[in-house]
Amino acid sequence: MPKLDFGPPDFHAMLPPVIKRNYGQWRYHEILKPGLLKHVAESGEALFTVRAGTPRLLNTDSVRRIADLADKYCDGYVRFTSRHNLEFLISDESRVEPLLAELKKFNIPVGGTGNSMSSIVHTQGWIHCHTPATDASGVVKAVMDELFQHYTHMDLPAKLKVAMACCLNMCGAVHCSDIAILGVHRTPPKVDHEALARGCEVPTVVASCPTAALRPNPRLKSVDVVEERCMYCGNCFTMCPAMKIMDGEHDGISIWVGGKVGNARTAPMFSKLAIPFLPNNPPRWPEVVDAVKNIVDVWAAHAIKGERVGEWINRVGWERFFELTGLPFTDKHVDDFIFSVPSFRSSTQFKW
Amino acid sequence: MPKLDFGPPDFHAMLPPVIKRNYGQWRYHEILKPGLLKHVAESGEALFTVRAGTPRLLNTDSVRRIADLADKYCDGYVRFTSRHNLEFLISDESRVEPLLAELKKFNIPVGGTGNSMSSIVHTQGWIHCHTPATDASGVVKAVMDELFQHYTHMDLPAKLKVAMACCLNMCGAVHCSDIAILGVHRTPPKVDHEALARGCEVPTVVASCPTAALRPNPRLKSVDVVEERCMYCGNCFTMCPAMKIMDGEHDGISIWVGGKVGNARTAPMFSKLAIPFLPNNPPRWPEVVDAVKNIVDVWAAHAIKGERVGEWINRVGWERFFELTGLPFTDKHVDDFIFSVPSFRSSTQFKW
Amino acid sequence: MAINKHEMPDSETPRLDELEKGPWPSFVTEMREAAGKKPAARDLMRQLEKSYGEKVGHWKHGGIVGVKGYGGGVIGRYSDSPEEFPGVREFHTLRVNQPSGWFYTSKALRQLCDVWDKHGSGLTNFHGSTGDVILLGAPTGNLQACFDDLSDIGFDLGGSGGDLRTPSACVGPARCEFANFDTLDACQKVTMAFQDELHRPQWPYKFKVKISGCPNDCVAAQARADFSLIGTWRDTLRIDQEAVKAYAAQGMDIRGEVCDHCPTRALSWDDAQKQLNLVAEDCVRCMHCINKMPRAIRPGVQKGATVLIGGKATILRSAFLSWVLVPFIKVEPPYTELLDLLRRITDWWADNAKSRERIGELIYRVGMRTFLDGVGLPAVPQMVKEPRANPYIFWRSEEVK
Amino acid sequence: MAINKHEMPDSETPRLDELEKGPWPSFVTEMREAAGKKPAARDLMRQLEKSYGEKVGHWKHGGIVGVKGYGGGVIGRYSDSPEEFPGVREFHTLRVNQPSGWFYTSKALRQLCDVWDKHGSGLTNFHGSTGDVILLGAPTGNLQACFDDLSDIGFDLGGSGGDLRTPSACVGPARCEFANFDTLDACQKVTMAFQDELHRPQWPYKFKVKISGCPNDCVAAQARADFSLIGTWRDTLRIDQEAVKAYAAQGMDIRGEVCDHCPTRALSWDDAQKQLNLVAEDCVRCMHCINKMPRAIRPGVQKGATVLIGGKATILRSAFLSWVLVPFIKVEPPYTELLDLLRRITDWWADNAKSRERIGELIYRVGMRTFLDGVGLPAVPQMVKEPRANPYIFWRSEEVK
Ligand code: SRM
Ligand code: SRM
Ligand code: SRM
Ligand code: SRM
Ligand code: SF4
Ligand code: SF4
Ligand code: SF4
Ligand code: SF4
Ligand code: SF4
Ligand code: SF4
Ligand code: SF4
Ligand code: SF4
Repeated sequence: MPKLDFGPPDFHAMLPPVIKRNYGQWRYHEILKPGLLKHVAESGEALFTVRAGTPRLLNTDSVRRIADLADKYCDGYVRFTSRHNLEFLISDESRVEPLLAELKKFNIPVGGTGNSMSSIVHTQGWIHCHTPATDASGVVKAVMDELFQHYTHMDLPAKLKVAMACCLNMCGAVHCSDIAILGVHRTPPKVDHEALARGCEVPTVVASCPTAALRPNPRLKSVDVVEERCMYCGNCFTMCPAMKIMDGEHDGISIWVGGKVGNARTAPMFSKLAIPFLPNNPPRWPEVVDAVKNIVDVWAAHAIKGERVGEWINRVGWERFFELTGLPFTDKHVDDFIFSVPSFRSSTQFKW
Repeated sequence: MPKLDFGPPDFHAMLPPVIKRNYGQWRYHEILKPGLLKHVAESGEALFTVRAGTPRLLNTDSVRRIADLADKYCDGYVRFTSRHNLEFLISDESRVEPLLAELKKFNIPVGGTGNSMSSIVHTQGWIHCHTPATDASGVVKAVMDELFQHYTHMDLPAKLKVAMACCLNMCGAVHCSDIAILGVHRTPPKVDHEALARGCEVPTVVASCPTAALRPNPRLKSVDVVEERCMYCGNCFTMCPAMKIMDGEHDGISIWVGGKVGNARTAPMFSKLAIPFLPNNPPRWPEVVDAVKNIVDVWAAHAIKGERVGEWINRVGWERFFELTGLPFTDKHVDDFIFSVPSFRSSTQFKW
Repeated sequence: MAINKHEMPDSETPRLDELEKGPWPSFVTEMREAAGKKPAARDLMRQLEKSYGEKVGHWKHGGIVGVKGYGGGVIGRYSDSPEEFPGVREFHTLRVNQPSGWFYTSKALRQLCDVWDKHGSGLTNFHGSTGDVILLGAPTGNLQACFDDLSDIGFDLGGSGGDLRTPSACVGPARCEFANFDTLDACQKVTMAFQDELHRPQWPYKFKVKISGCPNDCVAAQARADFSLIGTWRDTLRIDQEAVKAYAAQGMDIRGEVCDHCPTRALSWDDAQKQLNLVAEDCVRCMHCINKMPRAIRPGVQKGATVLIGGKATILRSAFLSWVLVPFIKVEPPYTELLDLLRRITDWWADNAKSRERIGELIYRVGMRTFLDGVGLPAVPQMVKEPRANPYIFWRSEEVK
Repeated sequence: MAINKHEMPDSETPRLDELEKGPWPSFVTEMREAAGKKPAARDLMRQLEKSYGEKVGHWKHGGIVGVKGYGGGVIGRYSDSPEEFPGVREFHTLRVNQPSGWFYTSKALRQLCDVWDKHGSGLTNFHGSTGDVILLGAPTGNLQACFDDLSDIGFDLGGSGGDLRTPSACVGPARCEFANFDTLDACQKVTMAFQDELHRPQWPYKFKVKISGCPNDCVAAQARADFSLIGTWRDTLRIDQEAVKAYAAQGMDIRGEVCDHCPTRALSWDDAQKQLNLVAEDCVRCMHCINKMPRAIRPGVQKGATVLIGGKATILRSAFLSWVLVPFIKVEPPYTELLDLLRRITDWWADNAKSRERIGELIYRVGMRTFLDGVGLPAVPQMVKEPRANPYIFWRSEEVK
């Protein structure tokens, strides 16, 4: 009989000695170069952090290799960041360059600090989920390959936070990212009436629809989809397997821009629709890669130093964003859900 | 048999010759003093406008007196403004001072231009409407008496647009005013079931309620009010006389601030709740008068030149507005209707 | 205005009398003067005095009255205490369509007074907040005769009920250098083109049109009109640098008062050259610099208007401010494009709205997408402050092969 | 990380192979290495290859699996083509609660690997986007044994279903000079205090807690947590004017890079004195000046946190960002105030929410008023960007005598 409810390991046991000594006593930091942070404590002691990229999906051998590196350079400690990067925590400056050399040997990229692009927070996709409109890891790999230099160089106007989620559930929390890549369905669910009658509760399924597109079908003990009210969110499928939503032909990807989470300078913002649909084109999703690259390039070319994507757009205006990126503005860009009205331009102030 | 559908008189016949001559050819204007505008045309010709206040409710003798003044000083022409002020249009500068003198004699105030307070746009109240929560003209008179000097002097940081409506229908369009005075009910309608069954359609009445506070009562062929869902808007009364909403004891006035309509500098804004309730205290509503005066005084003391009330508040923050005015912030100030969420502070940026 | 005589021993209206004091012109004084001639005005005062005591109104709910051939234009009103106040037993209001821009000859004003003294209470509002002349209080039996006489002097009724409400316009080219089109004429022509819709309620609810010559929006069109027409220009504003220098010479703090309030910082002040520099494509035509320096800065020359849609007050789903529908439209006689657009919009609304659903609320319910399809307009970025943040995107079946 | 060997003649996964090219570390390479040892990993690749061809997933809908004594922590997953891919017939995921701040000893990592090699596919996510260690793919029969072994090495499961989800925290005091409280300890203590709620779904839906040490919000708490705890300070930030001068001497454009981006213009630069001036009461603690000049500017000394409520992703009523609930709270051991508040909030939510209604959506439905009453907190202006604009104000019957 195992113990229950003992909780996660106490993090204190996982902290390297240099951190234990200076816990809560850090005084300032510097970014020495991309991927290399130096934190200095009140005590004068310094801590060097090397940030390195991973594919997030790791096999156990890889994890062991990380453990080896931690032993070799970091007194046996390592951490991961909130965006799934690795951080090697080094108390002895002389170990920094050897570690960087060894990471280079393993082709492990170092970067993601300061005004660079960090890794793409993402989700399961076809690897492990039941509702995706696209894969996650594959898209992320293709995009990271293309934007790689922005990970290893701090050559952008500000931090660039890209996220990816494979369906509207948005497990990657893409809704507040500088650039978000979001899998979308575009066809209403196909109801398997028999399976529904057998396995799901009609009222629960009906209630699951945000746009009231489901009507009970008492005859079949099932539900019907009012197709023109359905916006393919897949929430009914989450509630009931009989509402098949995946559609290999019509599923694909949408692109969102200008979100941010932190309160630095400006308040957090949601990402807004830039491109309603791009096709699923595995294995390398060239349309998606090009679209993301285009947006990054236009932002990098036009933003002033320190401006996140959304801050830049707010300054120049969305009219200008669509013009500069060459993206078409369509009626899909105009909100039509609950909070639509506050998003409308109730002003004559706009640019041509 | 009268003619039908002949429409309003052609305005061309109502324009003074100086305007006809320079129609569409105005070049610039100056405000010579409060209530006195000078417009100069491309032709070099000048037009002097004297703006004067009225109680809006005029008897025919008063209107005839205005016509007399128009004949005497303005070649027989006069206009009213979109805020119900009078405008005397004078082509001959030498007539300006005599007109001003005569207006003074009649105790007709001159002002409302530039950075002053104009007249209060308002509604019928107990004089002619069936749903008011307060009177309009009486409140307006009391407030204008108190703030009179701001009408006749351009002594404010910016224009001050005050409006008043006697119920939530908001006929005065108070929803976008620097300061809005709004009559409010605070008790649910009392249903006269018999009258309802006789005179109103149950589904129409039920549908009229914005917060779904009405349930059909099939037994009585009437409706019941779910009291905790009712916010006393009176819309059911508009649809059905059996839903009596007026309540002499509990009706009163709320105060709203910071709205604007024009696009000058900043986009139009709604007025926001400042004071949820002040009692009806006719004939001079001292609580309302004091409340409006307080807000005007605090704004005038703190705004920088050119800042409308809402622009000032946006700069200093609502936290500061409540602090400076000494008004209590309550849960009533927090929106709980359809568009509430976008009004919440989704940021750690605020003032103590 | 009415002449205030303060001596009235044993007044019937002690509370109202308080409102004859103070510097602002008194509506009570107006009523009192009328009361001397008209029992209706006197009973109105007496009933109002009662309201001031009890803090409730004393009018019954609505009541449909009107004149032959029209369905709107008169607001029915009956006292709930007709025995006590027989003069206001029936006290209906006529809404009289004002001339564009609220311009009058003294003759027209006197004619209106004569008609109203003959048939009504002698009390008016100049004007109602929609813009009509309000003739306040006549018995049912007088309405038709009153209208007949109005029609003789050339005044028609305005709107009420489910119809077009009386359009209104700012003073515009008649006296304002900022007007980008002829607001007064456009208002007149729209009113004439929709006479049937104005006079005969046939729509789901009210529909308001207001017309301002520039973004200052002096008729509050964006807040109060379903269809707001607001002047603008398509090219660059015009700066007269000599006049700028003159303002500077007079001691104006051009950087502080003008440039610092330019919402997009399109304007900057070169203190050395005493010159205003403009990044033309960043100007959002907010009027600020023009308002501050009318002698130096003017709108461009490609003039027209922006059409905004959906403005309204609170009932039912909150107040809406009109939002951009057509960024730029020419507004020139014979106004074909404007009238055509207005027709398409009201047709679509009339076809699709529920009872008592303003067009803004209908669009909110069905989405801009559906509305744009319905009226045949393209989506443009100017319509939104920002694109949608939620991923609930609809696709037309033909778009998804 | 996995070592990429590019020679595989007659590959079973030609499409996936394309994703072994390029500079970013490849998840395919990870899978391929594991596939050499684990049939499950190989079949995962083969099934994924099929998905890449057909552009659809090949997993069945959900499926409830778990370990004894717990209701959450395992996500059930079954292949829809078990004959074709028997290795992933059952391919369930364990969510393992990470240590606060994602710190590990190499020993702990190796122990996790050993357990997972024994029972599962050998594939992991470091980490899932909620923050757990994701052990990706084990058959039903292995789940209990796997958990038993995890428990032996001191790793417990995280949340799934209608329960508290695994809380997470930024690195905080462990390595960041901006931390206003001990994020890691607070996270640990919250997690321990809610073990029952974390492991046994008993709530209407998921509930997430995320903890950031300052407004930079490095765990994205405001976007992703129902309960977001974000460090702040109650007094004035501390400026070391000597250090400021040093930045200036290094050529930093302090006015342009720092002051011009201060959202309230609380900071100004005195170029003559080379001094930063602060209007303390205007500072909204946006971190910008501190971020730019960490050697010169620091948070104040009265440290604590702001509690924000309601953050969540899109489903059902749109994404919400957490909004201010308690402007300032002390966050110090034993965290009584914090834990108590969290308890009141989750209790109220559990009592009032519909099934699958996040707390933000419940508050949206019933109003902040009702929520504040329920949890016994006062309304404060910090809660809103602006007060209500609609006049639909509710009164308690006792307030209206
Ligand atoms: C390691 C990490 C915390 C952790 O517990 O894991 C972290 C660490 C630091 N963050 Fe962060 N942030 C981390 C995720 C975030 C996030 C969350 C996210 O990315 O999902 C945010 C909010 C993002 C957003 O706004 O959308 C975040 C917004 C910031 C900011 C404000 C950025 C801005 O908008 O200007 C700063 C301040 C700065 O960099 O000037 C900051 C500053 C820092 C500092 C400088 C704090 C310090 O003094 O040590 C650290 C190094 C920053 C760097 O990389 O340049 N950190 N930081 C996270 C690294 C993620 C990664 O691998 O890339
Ligand atoms: C006469 C009138 C138009 C009419 O057709 O009747 C009018 C006339 C002028 N307006 Fe206006 N406005 C008139 C109602 C409005 C309104 C509507 C309202 O008050 O309900 C607005 C929008 C109010 C709002 O934003 O809430 C309005 C916002 C402006 C503005 C922008 C004000 C600001 O926010 O700074 C200007 C520009 C300025 O004054 O610098 C302006 C400027 C002007 C100018 C200077 C235009 C001109 O060059 O002739 C006129 C004299 C202004 C003055 O009084 O100082 N007018 N003006 C209206 C007079 C109403 C009154 O009796 O007080
Ligand atoms: C007379 C007037 C007030 C005044 O003293 O000036 C007025 C008076 C009434 N309005 Fe109004 N409204 C008047 C301008 C407005 C305005 C302002 C405007 O038009 O610019 C508004 C706000 C703008 C708007 O339309 O949204 C306005 C919004 C309402 C509403 C709420 C409409 C909404 O969609 O939110 C109602 C309720 C209704 O229609 O049932 C309403 C209803 C009424 C009724 C008919 C009462 C009713 O429930 O049936 C009032 C008749 C009073 C009476 O006995 O004379 N009145 N009403 C205004 C018309 C005068 C005129 O024709 O010139
Ligand atoms: C594994 C993970 C994605 C990943 O690859 O990292 C994940 C995977 C799933 N999420 Fe998630 N969510 C994961 C983090 C998130 C996050 C991010 C976060 O927690 O910070 C969000 C957005 C934040 C939020 O909660 O609002 C998120 C929002 C959702 C939602 C929508 C919830 C909403 O209220 O909008 C659903 C739908 C549902 O619950 O029915 C969902 C449902 C799911 C389900 C259980 C699918 C379902 O419909 O039942 C996915 C199981 C996939 C699988 O087979 O493994 N997942 N999910 C993340 C959990 C890993 C971990 O424990 O560390
Ligand atoms: S985003 Fe959707 S498809 Fe992707 S892991 Fe989350 S629930 Fe599954
Ligand atoms: S996919 Fe979404 S919108 Fe369509 S029926 Fe299902 S729940 Fe409703
Ligand atoms: S605001 Fe209300 S009470 Fe006043 S006139 Fe309009 S409808 Fe009547
Ligand atoms: S007063 Fe308003 S909220 Fe109350 S029942 Fe009537 S319509 Fe509904
Ligand atoms: S809206 Fe513009 S054009 Fe019309 S009066 Fe006002 S300032 Fe002049
Ligand atoms: S009109 Fe407004 S936006 Fe344009 S330059 Fe002038 S101040 Fe700036
Ligand atoms: S949230 Fe603040 S305290 Fe935490 S790591 Fe980021 S910057 Fe440091
Ligand atoms: S923390 Fe932000 S708001 Fe405060 S002074 Fe610094 S930049 Fe300004």
